[in-house]
Amino acid sequence: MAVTILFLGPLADMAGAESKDVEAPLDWAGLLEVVGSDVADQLTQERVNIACDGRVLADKTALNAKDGDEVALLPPVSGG
Amino acid sequence: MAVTILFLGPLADMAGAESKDVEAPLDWAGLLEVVGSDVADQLTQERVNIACDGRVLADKTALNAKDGDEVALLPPVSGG
Amino acid sequence: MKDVRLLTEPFIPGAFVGPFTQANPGLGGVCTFVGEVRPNKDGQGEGQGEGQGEGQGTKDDWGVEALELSHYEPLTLPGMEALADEAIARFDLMGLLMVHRVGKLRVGEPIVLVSAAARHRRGAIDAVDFCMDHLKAAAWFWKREKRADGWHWIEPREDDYADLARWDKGP
Amino acid sequence: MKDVRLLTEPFIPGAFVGPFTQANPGLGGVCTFVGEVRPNKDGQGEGQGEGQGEGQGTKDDWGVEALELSHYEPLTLPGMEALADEAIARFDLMGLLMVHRVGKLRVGEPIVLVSAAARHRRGAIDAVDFCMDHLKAAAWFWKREKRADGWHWIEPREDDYADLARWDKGP
Repeated sequence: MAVTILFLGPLADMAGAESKDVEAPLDWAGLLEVVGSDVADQLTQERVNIACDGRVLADKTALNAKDGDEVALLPPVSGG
Repeated sequence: MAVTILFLGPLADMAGAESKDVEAPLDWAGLLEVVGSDVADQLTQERVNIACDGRVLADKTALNAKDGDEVALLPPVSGG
Repeated sequence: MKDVRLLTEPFIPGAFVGPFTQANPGLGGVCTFVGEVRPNKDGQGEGQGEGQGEGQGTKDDWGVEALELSHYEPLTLPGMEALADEAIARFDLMGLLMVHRVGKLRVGEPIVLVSAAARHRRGAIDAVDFCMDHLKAAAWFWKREKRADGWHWIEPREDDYADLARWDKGP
Repeated sequence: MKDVRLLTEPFIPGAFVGPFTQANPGLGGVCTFVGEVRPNKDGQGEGQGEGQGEGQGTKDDWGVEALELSHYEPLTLPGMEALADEAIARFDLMGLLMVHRVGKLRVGEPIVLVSAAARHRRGAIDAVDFCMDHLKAAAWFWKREKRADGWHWIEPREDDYADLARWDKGP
């Protein structure tokens, strides 16, 4: 197994994919390396959140994804 | 013809009637005389309005109803 | 489009709101409020609900059996029309629907319906809020409710006057 | 009663609101907001309406052909449930209905429906206002719209964030 990175909303366009599987474990530095510079730039912005295993991280730089985890990259939302 | 006084809402209970025909013309002093003391007490309160001929009077003491006019006594409202 | 009505018979809100929404193509949002005759007595000592008076003392805790709304023909509908015009202008509405019952109503029957269609949600929601506050405490209706001990006239609560005052424009 | 749904197919608001109202006997009032996909371009240079972005520059004046709403399954529905719980507690609601579309939507289709039943009108109206502000700028949805030149992602406007901030409780 591996870690699946999900690109939500506009990040999918930026990444050129909706998801990407990478080797576990995956931390913040590792994430920034594998997502490409455009997405990495977004991730460093405060308004972009990260969820790991279905939970939004209070501190995204504390990311520590293990085998089988899904890491969702969550840009600013717009509903309604 | 005459002046018809209409008692709206709780004023009808107080007056014991929904309307009353009186001789024209009818002014403020005349109105207070013919409606009975309970209704007269109400009329002197600011929150009770008077309409003459379908228009609410800005100054009810300026009432000057002529033959055929309808004088509506309007207590505090409650809709919705 | 503006649609203002006084009804003497029970109505089904959806039968008005559906066609109203259809009649305003291109809208961004529709906000609707429906007030119904409450059976009273919410079990929490909070007094009465919409369409009835509140805070009138212990008799409020008695069950409501019926409600009667009276109005004054020459003023009531023209007043509602003027209120609708004001709301349309103030909140930049595409359409406004305003329906009010008069006569005798039973518990559970709708008393009032206000529906506002606008390009933006803020206008639609605020318009409904504005119209309800005015219908409640500044439109030509008088209502009384029948409880076990007979009919009681209902006046607006202090809260209703306070709600109304929110819309006063500054000097 | 609480009823929170994510729908992938078009829905008719009245088909939800009617049964919801029936399911809350004894209510004083029901407030409902329905947001629809606007064709854009209100002819007054005001930008976009509900369900779409506003103030994103001149391309906003182009007609909208379709809207697509995406979400993130593990967060979106639980987030809506939590929002509903918060609204029910905060505004003392008897019931709350919250329906949100995902997937591709055409112009005129409902995107979102919030309906609140309460004993008092203020609670019902404020709850709808509260839920809409949060669904708009603090729920897990992403939306893009198709215009003549292709798809464009939409972010909340500054106004949406300002609307949301109204509900912050003091320290």
